[in-house]
Formats: sequence, structure tokens, C-alpha cells
Amino acid sequence: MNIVTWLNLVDLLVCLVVIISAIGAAVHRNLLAATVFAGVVSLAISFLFLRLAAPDVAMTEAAIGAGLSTVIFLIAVRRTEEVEGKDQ
Amino acid sequence: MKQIISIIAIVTIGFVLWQLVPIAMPSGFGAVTHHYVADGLKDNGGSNLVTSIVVNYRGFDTLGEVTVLFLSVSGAAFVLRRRSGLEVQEPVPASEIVQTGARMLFAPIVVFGAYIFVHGHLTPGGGFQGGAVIASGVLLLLLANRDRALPHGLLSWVESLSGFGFVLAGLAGLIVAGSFLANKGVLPLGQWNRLVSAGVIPIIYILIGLKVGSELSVLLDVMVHAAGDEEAN
Amino acid sequence: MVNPILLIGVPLAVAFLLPLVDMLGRRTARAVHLLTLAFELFVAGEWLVQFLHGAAAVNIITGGWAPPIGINLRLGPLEAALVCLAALTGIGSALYLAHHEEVGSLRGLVIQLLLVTGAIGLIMTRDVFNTFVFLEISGIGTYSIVIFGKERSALEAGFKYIALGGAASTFFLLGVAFLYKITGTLNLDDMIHKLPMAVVAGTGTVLLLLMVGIMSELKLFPLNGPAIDLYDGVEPGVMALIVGTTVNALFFVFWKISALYTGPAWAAMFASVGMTTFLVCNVLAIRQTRVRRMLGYSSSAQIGLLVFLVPFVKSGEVALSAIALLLVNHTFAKAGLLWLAGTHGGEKIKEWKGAFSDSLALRIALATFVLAMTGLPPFPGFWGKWQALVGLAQHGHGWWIGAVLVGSLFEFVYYFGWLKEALTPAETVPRGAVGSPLSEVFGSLLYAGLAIALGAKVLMQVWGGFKTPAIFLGAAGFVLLFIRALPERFKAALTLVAVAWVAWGVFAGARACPLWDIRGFFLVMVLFGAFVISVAGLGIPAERGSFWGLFLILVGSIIGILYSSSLLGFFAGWELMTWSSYLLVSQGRHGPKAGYLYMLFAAAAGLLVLGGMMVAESAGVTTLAALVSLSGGVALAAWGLLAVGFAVKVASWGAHIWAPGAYAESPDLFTPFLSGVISKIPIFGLAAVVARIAAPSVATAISSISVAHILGWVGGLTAFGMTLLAVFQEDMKKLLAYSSVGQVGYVVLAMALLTPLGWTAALYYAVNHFLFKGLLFLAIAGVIYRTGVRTFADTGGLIKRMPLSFIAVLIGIIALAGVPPLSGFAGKWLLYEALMDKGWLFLTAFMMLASVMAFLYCFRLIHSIFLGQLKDKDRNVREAPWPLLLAELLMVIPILALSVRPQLLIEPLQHLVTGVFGVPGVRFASAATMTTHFGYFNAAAMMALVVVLFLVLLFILLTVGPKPTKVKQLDIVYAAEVPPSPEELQYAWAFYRPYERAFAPLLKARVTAFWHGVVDVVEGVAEAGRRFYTGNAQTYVLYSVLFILVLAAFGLAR
Amino acid sequence: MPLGIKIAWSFLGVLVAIAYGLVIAGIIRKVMARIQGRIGPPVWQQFIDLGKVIFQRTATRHGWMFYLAPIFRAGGGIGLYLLIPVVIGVPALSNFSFNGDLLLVMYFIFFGSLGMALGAADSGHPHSPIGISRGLSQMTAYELPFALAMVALAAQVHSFSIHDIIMAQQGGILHWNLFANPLAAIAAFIAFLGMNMYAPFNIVGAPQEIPVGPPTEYNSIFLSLMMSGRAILAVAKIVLYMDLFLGGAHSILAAFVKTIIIYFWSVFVGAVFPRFRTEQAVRFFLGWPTVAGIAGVLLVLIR
Amino acid sequence: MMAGNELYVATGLIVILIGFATVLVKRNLLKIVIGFSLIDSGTNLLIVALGFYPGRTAPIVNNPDMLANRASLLVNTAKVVDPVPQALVLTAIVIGVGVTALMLAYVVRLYATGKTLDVRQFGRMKW
Repeated sequence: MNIVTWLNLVDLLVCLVVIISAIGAAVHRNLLAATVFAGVVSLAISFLFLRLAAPDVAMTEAAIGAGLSTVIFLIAVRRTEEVEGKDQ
Repeated sequence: MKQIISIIAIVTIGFVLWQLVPIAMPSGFGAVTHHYVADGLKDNGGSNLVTSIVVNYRGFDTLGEVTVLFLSVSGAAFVLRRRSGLEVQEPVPASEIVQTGARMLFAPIVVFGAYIFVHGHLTPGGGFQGGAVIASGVLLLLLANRDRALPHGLLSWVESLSGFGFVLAGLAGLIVAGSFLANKGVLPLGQWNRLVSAGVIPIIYILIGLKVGSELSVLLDVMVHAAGDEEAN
Repeated sequence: MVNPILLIGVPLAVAFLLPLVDMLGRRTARAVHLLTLAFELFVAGEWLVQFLHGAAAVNIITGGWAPPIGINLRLGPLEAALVCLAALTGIGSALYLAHHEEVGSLRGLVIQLLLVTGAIGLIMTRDVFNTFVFLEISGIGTYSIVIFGKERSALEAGFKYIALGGAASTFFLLGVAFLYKITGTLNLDDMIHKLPMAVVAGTGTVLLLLMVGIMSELKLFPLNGPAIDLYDGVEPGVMALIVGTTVNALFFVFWKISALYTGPAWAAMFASVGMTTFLVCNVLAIRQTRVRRMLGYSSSAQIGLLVFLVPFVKSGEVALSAIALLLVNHTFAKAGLLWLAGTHGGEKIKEWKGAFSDSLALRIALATFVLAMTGLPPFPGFWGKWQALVGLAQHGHGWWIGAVLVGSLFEFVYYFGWLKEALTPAETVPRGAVGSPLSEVFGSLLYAGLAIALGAKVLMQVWGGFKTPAIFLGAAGFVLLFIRALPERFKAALTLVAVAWVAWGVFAGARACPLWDIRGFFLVMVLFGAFVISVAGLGIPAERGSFWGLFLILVGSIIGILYSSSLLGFFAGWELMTWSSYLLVSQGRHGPKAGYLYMLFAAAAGLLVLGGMMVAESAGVTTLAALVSLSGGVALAAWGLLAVGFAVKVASWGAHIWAPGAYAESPDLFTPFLSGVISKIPIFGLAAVVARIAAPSVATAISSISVAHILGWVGGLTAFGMTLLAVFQEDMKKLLAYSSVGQVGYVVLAMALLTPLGWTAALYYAVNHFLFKGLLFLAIAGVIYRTGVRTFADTGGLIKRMPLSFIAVLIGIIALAGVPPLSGFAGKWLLYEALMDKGWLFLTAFMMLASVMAFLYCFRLIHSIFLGQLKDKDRNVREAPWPLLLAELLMVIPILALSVRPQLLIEPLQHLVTGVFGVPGVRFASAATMTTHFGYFNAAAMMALVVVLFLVLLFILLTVGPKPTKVKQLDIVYAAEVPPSPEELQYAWAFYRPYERAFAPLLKARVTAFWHGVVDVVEGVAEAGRRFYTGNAQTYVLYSVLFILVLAAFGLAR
Repeated sequence: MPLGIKIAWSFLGVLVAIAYGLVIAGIIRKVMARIQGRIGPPVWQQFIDLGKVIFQRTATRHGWMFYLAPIFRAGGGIGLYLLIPVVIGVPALSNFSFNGDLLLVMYFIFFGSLGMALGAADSGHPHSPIGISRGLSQMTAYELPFALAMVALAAQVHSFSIHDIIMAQQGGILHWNLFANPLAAIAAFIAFLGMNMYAPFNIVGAPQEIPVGPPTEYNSIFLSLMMSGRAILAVAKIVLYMDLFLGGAHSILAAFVKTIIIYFWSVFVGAVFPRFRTEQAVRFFLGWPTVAGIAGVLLVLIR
Repeated sequence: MMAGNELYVATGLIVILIGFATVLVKRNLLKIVIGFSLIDSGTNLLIVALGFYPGRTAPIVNNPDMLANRASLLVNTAKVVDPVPQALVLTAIVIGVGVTALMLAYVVRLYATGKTLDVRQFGRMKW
């Protein structure tokens, strides 16, 4: 196995992380956890951006998508409820 | 019931969108892209083609984008303005360590952010990324010192003047080179890979960085303080 | 010229700087904001003027790179006009919102300015991704500013709007990205050029995504749920801003991007989605009880109509100006209505009673906007709709036209339902613009003025300049509307002068135009009628200040109808007449309610006429004269629609339910004109429009039957049915109302004969009816003016107090009854002769019955008012004012003249009829004896006979026997009892009770029940339909997904 | 014929017709009495009544419209008579019928009733309008079968001229419209009953219940003119029917015989049937008589 | 092995769909906003993947000779990935955070007025 294949495998893995985290963000009843999952999605995607030869986008996604966005979400969660209601 | 319909609809639309995957496969550059890649350096003198596009070729988009950010921050502030029935958050005093650490880290973070956007035309990164970094410094301050307000006056001036500067830079292009936001012909493009090169691009990117940084800072401030701290006016 | 890029650069810079400017004070910030908008207006306006003088559109490049490398903008005539509108609306809303503290805050100012800028960007940009950026600016601007409103409602609506907007922008962005991938460019023009060559599998899906993105921004059905909530929940001044900026800009984006969509499938999709929106939203609006929600549905519907038209404009079938006019019209009217709604503050339609009763200008503005929204002339929407329909008609899109007309009818239903409330006087102190500063209502007044000015300009292109009588009278009326200080009698005198002036001009110039063609014939009637009404107005002051202004507009519009030689001119006048008479009817005490019903039927009639004209247009006919060329199925359709339209307008049986209310409740001064003149204009329509088309026949199972025969039966049924109903009325004006409708039924019947004799009868009868019904309504007006009552049970014996009015009524009813020796008999005689001549035997007998039944109400009318016992309360009633009596005299003189010499009218009619048919209607055996194939009649001899008999018998009566002594009122043969009070002695209530019992089976209100049923069904559909909008944000997003799927299922995702 | 002589003849004709009308009214009273088993008044009783009211010593009046009723009543009757040819071929007895056709005649039938209604209503007596209400209601009801019959006749002859209609009936009794169009004749003759307001359609005057209906308040010369008018109106209508259905008359004798026949038709019916209430009368006329009238028109159309 | 960018495109699509599912199914306002955030991320990934050419480098010119040498510039067009989608995504990310912030502000306000995050409680305006 050469390096390219390895990297491809890593990509696949990261993609899986993205999807799983996305599902986690969607279903986790704890909103803080869901927010963190969403942040992980962004972070993993910013890694994928790197792999897609897009360092600018990767940086931006990491700083804004994963960082700032998540922070705002966290603030919002703190200002409202942390746990999704039962029937929601 | 509605949820079942929703799921079915999403699955179905997944199949519809799946048709698009073949389109997404690599194909040759179009004429426009070809120009960007082939002549981007010659046109703008910056080695980062993305920056060339963002600041020059499609600079008008970026101006709009900065406006969007400005607008959404204004909007959020407007939504969360006083008399909106929000409870004022009780300030939770941060620990001494956090406060001290925050103060110590703030300056380096801002400098780092500035570094990113100053080199935007050369290396990956630019105004947005640098701005975001600066905002994270502000966030740190906010975390540490919730009860102490940010330098709103300064932020406000930076916010306004950097945006105004962006438009002015565009107008400079209009006056000097006959086209809004023009780069070529306004300032010398300079030598490749120098800090001072690529004409107005670094200037604009710096302005963008300041603008984004201040906007995001205000946004964080608005979100954190919301009703506790009235919008600047 | 100022570089157009500054249209975006300057407001952006100002927006960024505004927080700093604000440090100098809020007033400065506001001033800067307004100055910026004024700058935009100035720049765009200057360019617009250039473009209108033929300058080419300018391309603006940015970044120093020509497209497609760089982003470019374009400013052409359309763009400049839209930017002007955006700036104007921005100014109006800024002034309006300045009074609303919070939205007038700094953030509010910034957001307002950026909304305008975003819209300008959307309008000007030629780059697809740049469109996305500006979409987001507009979107976020909207999300931000809508928060201003009722706290929770605005929040809820805003969130739903964001949710749907988020989905929409995702679709749009995906579409843009894939289009880039497919075509390799982001420049719209480049993309339009390259896309057809670059189509790959899946392109359809990409285009579909992009389109659904735009369509949900455009608030098309079914994606308009949140938008409608916005209208309801958000401060209306803000919504006005959004309508004038974002909505227009979004539509323009749709317009630009639609160039990417080629092929019939997309065209069909646009047309269907647009039309569905137009129909559904208009239907749903009917059931709305809240003003702004209703306006929201209306906006969706209007945008739907525009979207519907786009593919037809693209294909060149419909003129671009149609869309432009409709869009401008919508902006003026909707923004104006929203500002007014904000100023008024009434959320429920019910709360609008007596709206703006303290502000003439605002009332005029409100009426202007409602009329403009419903596409009535002279406002721009009318011309736009006409052009659109003509385009559709000329390319064979008949069913689409039908859909447009049906949708338009619903618009009338809810808009005039609202106006009805506003025109109804409030029981309590009305809400309204008490003390609202000029700046708050500046926008509405400006837009009302612009709508009027623009509309009047087009109208003058169609009808001619100020020198034409129609425009002159209309303009005079418009001026008179604003004069409040003058006493009503003085205004009547002014009206008199204006009418006389026009009449003098017309008749002095009669040498130039043959007066005794059909137009001249009606022209004389109209001018004479208007003259008489003005004379009467010297005696009875109009109750509302706007009476005489509207009256002049009405007269002008009728003259416009008569003078028009084109279908467009005729129809414009027709609709002008409709609304001006509607507003006059609504001035009565219970007028608004009756007027509403009147308007609905008049609107339906107008749309039918419009439909018929469109059928004609589809055959390339644009003038009245060219109608003769129609034949076959086109002729049948045109004939049918036009005839039914005119039949509805004369309140033929089945559509008669509007008439009694409209006649009875309209101002007493106006009713004579309504009954005498306006009811004749549809007859003019039958004569000048319908009759030009060769009456086709319809094949039935037994034999083919001429449609004219059907129309004849409609007229006959009307004559009979309305006469029967008139007999049982307890209200004098209602009685005359039913009578009017019935009498016009005879005229319709006679017109339908389509023979020289038939037309002679019809036109003679029309004039006669004009004279005696005008006379009766005038006399009744005097009675009501003096006694203040309208029901028969409250009057009686007035002959003693108002003998001259009595004589007027006596002459009127004898003429009406058609009993010799007065002029009415000649009308009946001509009618029967004509019917027999044509061989319509049953109708002859039927009309004889109806005519005799008219005796019943004639007697009722005169007896219950003037004869019998004088009531105690009426002992001091005075005779009607002398101007009114003079007006009556003006009507009596022609009646008496015609009674002795019907030739006075018959002879001109001979010319007229000869002009149409080539042969005259009757012959003259001697100078005085008229003959037909069937009979003969000598009016003069008959009059002589009657007069001689009368004198001889009177002589006998006065000379033979003892001299009679006059007895007192109550000195009657009363079984040796003392009679009770006059009130109890007067036999006036339920006068024909036995007759009513005899006709009980015929009198069941079947027609009313039918229309109630129609209303129930429509309202039921609207009620069920609006459940579609569940109010849940998720549902709305789901709709957008389902919408894609549905369209994909139709095969658009390829 | 010079106008003056014509007027003189007409004047004479009017007087004769009034006398004739009074006589047959007397006859009917006598016959009715006999049928009911009474002796009844003498045949000339009507003349006695007329004389009595003319020479009443006092007369009262209400408003000036009050004068109109007798004038219209008498004028209507006389006018109607003057518009109908009594004996064809004799210019003196064809009156002024060349000034209007059947339509004018039909409308002149109403002239008197309407005028009387107007005048009577001025008296202020409630019985007047009640009677008028009933009378007008009934009038509209018989109008339909009557109009249908008239239309049938006119269509048959293709003319509204009474002369033309009479001429079309010459050449034998079977050419009479009575037999040529029996359905129209049935309709017309039933309508005739209502038109003359004889029993069973006499609720308008309603003897016994209301003193005398519309003329309640009238007396003296007023009443006498009304009685005269009523008499000549009856005669005029009978003559009209004679012209329309019985082929007119070529001599005064024929006219006398034919009018007596028509008159006794109504007397006979009145003696047999009980009185109708107003709504019953209305329904009655709009029932079978109307059907007969329609059939009469159809008959013409089929031919 | 897949030679193209299907993996990224597919991942992007799936994230978009998950986001839509969240928006449509979850009734918690914050979850709905998270859904939109996922949609944004997925869209961005998808768009960048559109411009990806396997084996090529980031669109940064790292050879000064190119300025002088037209030929090598042209060679460069076959060496780097498409910069345009990246530029677009840069813009889209910033716009996305703006919208997200605004949505969150709305959520905070809605929560303050209704003390709940259940979207069904905010549907009083309808029909």
C-alpha cells in the first residue's frame, strides 16, 4: 500500500466521522453534545478541505465553521435549554 | 405522520440529487477558470490565486459578503436588543487564571490574526481567517471578563472605517483605473512573493480582516451580552 | 452621467459609516439616510430619462475585468426603473418609519439602507453567484428588519421565513455551483450562451434546484406560507419597504435567470406555477379577516401573475410593457396600502369602518390603491393586464385568459369587501390618521399620485387629450374631488356648467359628427341626464363632498365609452364607469353594503366583457368596427361572453340581485342617473359591440336556436320577474329599482330582435325609460328629502302638500305603465309590433302580461305616497325644492312632447336604424300615423280623443247636478263610526297580499339561494384551502422539498 | 266622411251604447234574481238608479283628484267604444278605429280602471285601495290568457288591425275565430269573465263585504258618470269580442244578436259558480285558461 | 479505487440530507438551526469537491519564473485545482455564519417569549 492509498483510507475514515458526527448532531438529545458534534463535523470537513487542496477554505472552515460557529451555538444553548424536550 | 412524509421526501430527494454526482466529476477548466489560473499572477501579482479571485476578480462578491456579515451582526443585535424580554445573564466571575491568561494571550492572538490577513495574497489564509482569529481573542476576553465591556467605541470605529475603506479602495480603482475595485493600474503589483506586492489586494484584505474581526467580535459580544448590553445605540 | 456603480457603492459606504455619523445625532443619521436614497433616486432617474430617450443599456465592470472574468452589472431601462422604485419606496418607508422609534434606530436605519442596496444589487448584477450574495443581503436584511412588529408574531413569522429562506438559499447555491461546473462560468450572459451546448444528464435537476430557490424567495404557491405570516405579523411600513425593494428585485432576478430555462417544459412550469399561485392565493384571500394577511395573499397572487406571464413575454407573445406596468402598479398599490394599513392600525377588516373619514387625501389614496390592485383603469395595472391578455389572446391561449379572469374576480371580492368596510361609516369614533404627520403618509400619497398620473397619461393616449369631453370632464371631476370648502350646491352649479360646456361643444360641433348615429343618440341622453341631475343638485345638497367630483368622472367615463372606437377605449371607459358609479352608490346611507354587491356583479360583467373582447382580439380584431369580421366559433364565443356581460350589467334575471340594493341605497340624487342613464350603457354595448357580430346559432337537440333568441328570453324573463318582484316592495326606491331592471329587460328583448323595428322599439323605449324613470326617481328624491322616509307605510296623502311632485309622479307612472295617451304607449306598441313581426309570439303575450303587472306597482307607488290619508307628521311638509321641480319639468316636457308627437324621436331613429340595417323600422301612412306590418297607431289623434273626452266629461261633471261640497280628510263613509287616525286608515302595507299568495311558488328566493350557494362553495374552498398553511416552520420547509419532488415527477429533473 | 258628421254619429252611438249597456245590466239582474228564486228588479231599474244619483240633492267631494275617477271611468269606456268598429261596412259605426289597432284597444281597456283607481284612492277611504288591489290583481291574471288569445288571432291574420281580423272571418260561421281557433276563443272567453268583473270574479266590487269597492266614496253626478262608463265599457268589450271571435257584424241586428249571446255566456257562468277569492282567481286564470291560450298560439304556429 | 471526488461529493450530499432531516423532523428550534448548519457544511464540502482534481495542488503559484514564462503558466493550469469553487465557498462560509448567528438570535428571542424551544409552539399565525 502506498501513501496515496493510505491517505485515501484516511479520507474514507474522516468522511465516516463526518457522517457519524452529523447523525450525532442530529439525534443527540443533549444540545451541548449535539453542538459539539456539529463542531466536529466542521472540523472534519476542514480536514477534508485540506485534502481537497483548499487550504484557504480549510482555515476558514476551521476558524469560522468549527470555531466561531460552535461558540455561538454554545452561547445560544446556554441561554436557552440544554436538553431537548422528550416529545421533540 | 408528517415526520414519515419528511423522511420519505428526504430519501427521495436524495435519489434525485444523486443524479448530480456524475456532473461533479473532474472535467477541464472553463475559459474563465483558465484565465484565473494562467493569468492570475500576471494580473494581480499575488501568488494565492484564491485571494486574487476573492479580492479582485470577484471582489464585488466579497464586498457583498462583508455587507452580509455587517448586516447579520446588525440584525442579531437588533433581534436581541433591549426591551426584547430577555433575562440579563448573571455574570459568572471567571477564575483568576483564566482572566490573567486571557489578558496575556489576547495580544499574541490579535497579532497572529493580523499576520494571517497581511499575508493573505501570498499564503493560504486571509482576511476572513485572520478576522476569525482576532475574534477568538475577543472571545477569550469575553470569557474572562463578562462584566467588563469591550472597547465598543474602538470596535465601532474599526467596523465602520474598515468597511468604508473597502468601498473607498473600490472607488480608487474606479477613479484611477476606471473600474470599481480594480487592482491593476491602481498600485504597482510589485515583486512576486513580497509582502508589499499584488497592488491593492493586501490593503483590501487587511481592511476585510479588520472588518470581519470587528464584526465577529461584535457578534460574540451581542450573543454573550444580548439584552444585558444594549446595542451600541 | 453618474457612474451607476455608485448606486451600490455609495449606499454601502454610507451604511458602513452610519454608526459613526450617528454619533453626531440621530437626526443627522436620518438625514444622511434620506440623502443617500435621494441620491439613488436622482442617479437612477437621470439614467432612466436617458434610456427613455433611447440610450443603450450600460455595462459596468468591476475589478477591472470584463465579463465573464470579472463580475459585471448592467443598468438598462428596466433596471433603472426598478432602482427608482426601490429608492422611492425606501424614502417613503424611511419617512414612515421615522415615527416608529425602534425601527428608526441606528440599526434600523442601517438595515433599511442595506435592504435597498441589496435590492439594487439584485437588480443590476449579471453574475449568478453575485446574485446569491445579494439574495443573502436581501434575505438577511429582511430577517433582521421584520423583527419590528408585534413581538411574538413578528418573531414567529421571521423564524419561519429564515427557515424557508435557508432551504431556498441552499437550493440556489447548489444550483449555482453545479451550473458553474457544467458551463465553466458564473456570468449570467455567458452562462445563457454556453448552457445549451453544455447540457449533460442532470442539468434539469440543477436548473430545478436553482428555480425552486428563486421561487421560494418569490413566495410562490406552495412556498408562500412564511411570507404571508410576515405580512400579518410585521410592521406594515417595513413590509412596504420589502415590497418596493426586495420583492421587485427578486422578480427581476427570476426574470433574468429565466433566460437559462429554454424549452416548452419550463415555460409550461412557469406558467402553471404562476397561475396556480394567482388562483389559489386569490381564493384563499377571500376568507381572510385580517387586513395585512389578506394583502399578503394578494401579493403572492400578483407575483404569481407576473411569473405566469414571464414565459409568454420570453416567447414574444406578450409585450414586456405588460409585466412592467403590472409590476409598477403592484408596487405603488401594495406599498401604499401597507403604509395606509400601518397609519390606520386596524388589523381586522372589521376595524376599518369609517377609515380615514377625517382625511380626504388618505381616503382617495385608499380608493386609488384598491382600484389599482384590482386592475381597474386608469391605473397602470389595467393597461398591463389588457396588454397581457391581448398577447395571450392573439396567440390562442384562451384557457389561460379564462384563468386570469377568474382569479381577477376573486381579487374584486376581497379588495372591495375591505373597501366596503372602509366606506361604511363607523358607529364609534373612527380610527385613522388623526394627526398623522405628513411625513408618515408621504409615501402613500406619493404613490397614489404617481399611480393616478401614470394611469391618466396612458388613458390620455387612448382617449385623447384634455380637449376631448371625456378627459375634460374626468379631469374636472378629479379637481372637484379635492375642493372641500365649497358648498355642495355650488359644486352642483360647477358640474352644471361643465356639463353644459361639454354639451355645447359637442352639439356645436355636431356638424362634424353625425349626431344621430348610435353614439350621438346615447350621448344626448347622457349629457341631458347629467344636466338634469346637476339642476336637481341645486336643490338637494349632496351628502358627501366627493359626490360631484365622482359624478363628473362618471359622466366623463361614459362619454369615453361612447366616443371610443377601439375595444380598449371602450373597455377602459366601461371599467371607469363601473368604479365611479360604485363609489357613488356607496355614498348612500347603507350604500357600502349594496355597493359591494353592485361592484361584484359589475366586476363579473366587466370580466365577461373583457373575455369577449379577448376572443375578438384572438381573431385580430381591435376596433369595434372590425367586429363584423368575426365568424364561426369565435363569433359565438365573443357574442356569448359580451352579451352575458352586458346582461349581467343590466341585472338580467339571475344576476339581478345586485340591483335593488344599489338603486335603493345609492344617494337619492344619484339614483335617477343610475337608473336612467347607466342602465342604458350596456344597451349601448349591445348595440355598438354585440350587434356588430353576426348573431350565431347554437345547435340543440331539436333545432338550432339563435343566441339572440336566448338573449331575448333573458330580457323577457327579466322584465317579467322584476315586475313581479316590484309589486311586493315596501320601499319606494326598491320598487322603482326592480321596475327599472324590468323595464331595461324590455329593451334588451327588443335589442335582441335584431330587426329595424326591434331596434326602433328598443331605442325608443330606452329614451322613454330614461325620461320617466329619471322623473320618478327625482320626484321620489324630493319626497324622501322632505319627509325623510322611504317606506310606503310611512307616507300617504302627500298630494295635499306636494301637488307638483304628485303630478310629476302621475305623468311618470302613466308613461311607465304604457297606458295611452302618454308616450309610454308608443313604446309598448312598438315592442309588441316588433315582437309579432319577428314571430316571437309567446314572448309577445308574456310581455303583455308583464306590462299589465306593472300597473300594480305603478298604482302602489302613487297611492301609498300621495293618495289616501295624509299622516299627522306630514302636515307641514313642504313642496320639493324648486330646482328639483325644475329638473322634473325638464323630464316632463319631452315626455309630453313625445306623447303628442312620437315622431320627434322616431324620425331620428329611422335614420339611425336605416344606418344599421339599411331599412327603417316603421313607416308613416300619414304625417301622424305610424304603421308596421302588423298595425297602425296615430298618437296625435288618440291624444285628441282623450283630451276631448276629458274636457267634455269634466264639463258635465262641473255643470250637472248639485255643486259638491268639499269634506274634511276623515269625513268618509265609515259605517257610522268615527274613523280612527290617518295612520290606521291608510291601507299601504302588504298592499298585494292576495297576489303574493297566488304567486307564492314563483317568489321563493331561488336566485338568491343560488348565489348564496355559490358564495358558500367558494368560501368553503377558501376555508379548506387555507388549512394548507399550518403555521409550522417545518411544514413550510417540507413543502419546498416536496415541491422539488413534484416538479421532478413532472419530468423537469433531467 | 267629414269629421263633424262622424263625431255626431259617434256621439249618438255612445248614447245608444250606454242605454244598451244599462238595459242588459238590468236584464242580468232580473235573470239572476229568477235563477235565485226572486222576482228581482225591473229591467229598467238601472235607469232609475242612474236618475236617482244624478238628482241627489247634495254632493260631496274630496281632493281634486277625486274628479278624475268618474272622468277616467266614463272616458275609458267611451274611448274604448269609439276605437272599436261596431258594424263593419258602415263608416258611421266604425267610429275612430282607424287611429289605432288592437293593441291600442287592449290598453284602452285599462285606461278607465286605472284612472278610476287613482281618483278613488284620493278619497282616503281604505275600502277603495282594497278594492283596487283586488281589481288590479285580477286584471293581471286574466291578461295572460287574453293576451295569448290576442296574439294567436293577430298571428293568424298577420295583423293587429281589428278590421283585418273581422275580414278574415268572413265566409261562413266556421271561419269565425270561435271555431277557427277554438282554443284561443276558450282562453279569451274565460278571460272575458274576469275582465267584466262579473261573478264569479266580482270580488273587486265585492257586494255585501265592502259597500262597492273603489267607488265607495262617490255619489251624485260622480257616481252617475261612473255607472254610465261601466255600462258602455261592458258594451264595448262585448262588441270587441264579437268582432274578434264572432266575425263582427254586418248589420245592427246581427250586432244585437251576437252581443246578447256573448253577454249571456257571462250571466250563465256567474249564476253557476261561487265567487273566487283574489288569489284563487289569479291562480285560476294562470291555470287552464293560460294552457288553452298557449295551445291556441301553438295552433297558429303549427299551421 | 475511485479516481475522482465521489467520496467527498457523496459525503457532502449525505451531510446535506442529514441536515434536512434534522430540519424537517426535529422539533427543537436549536436542532433545526444545527440542521441548517449541517446543510451549510455539507454544501460547502460538495462545492469544494466540485473543483477538486485528484493529484493536483492548491491554487497557489509557487514558482516566480511563471511570471516571465507564459508557457509554464499554461502548464500550471494542469497542476492546480479549480480555485473558483474555493473562492465561492470562502464567501459562503462567512455568509453561513452570519445567517446562523441571526437564526440563533431568533431562537434566543423566541425562547425568551415562549420559554420553550418546541417549534410547534410558534405556529399560532397561520391560514
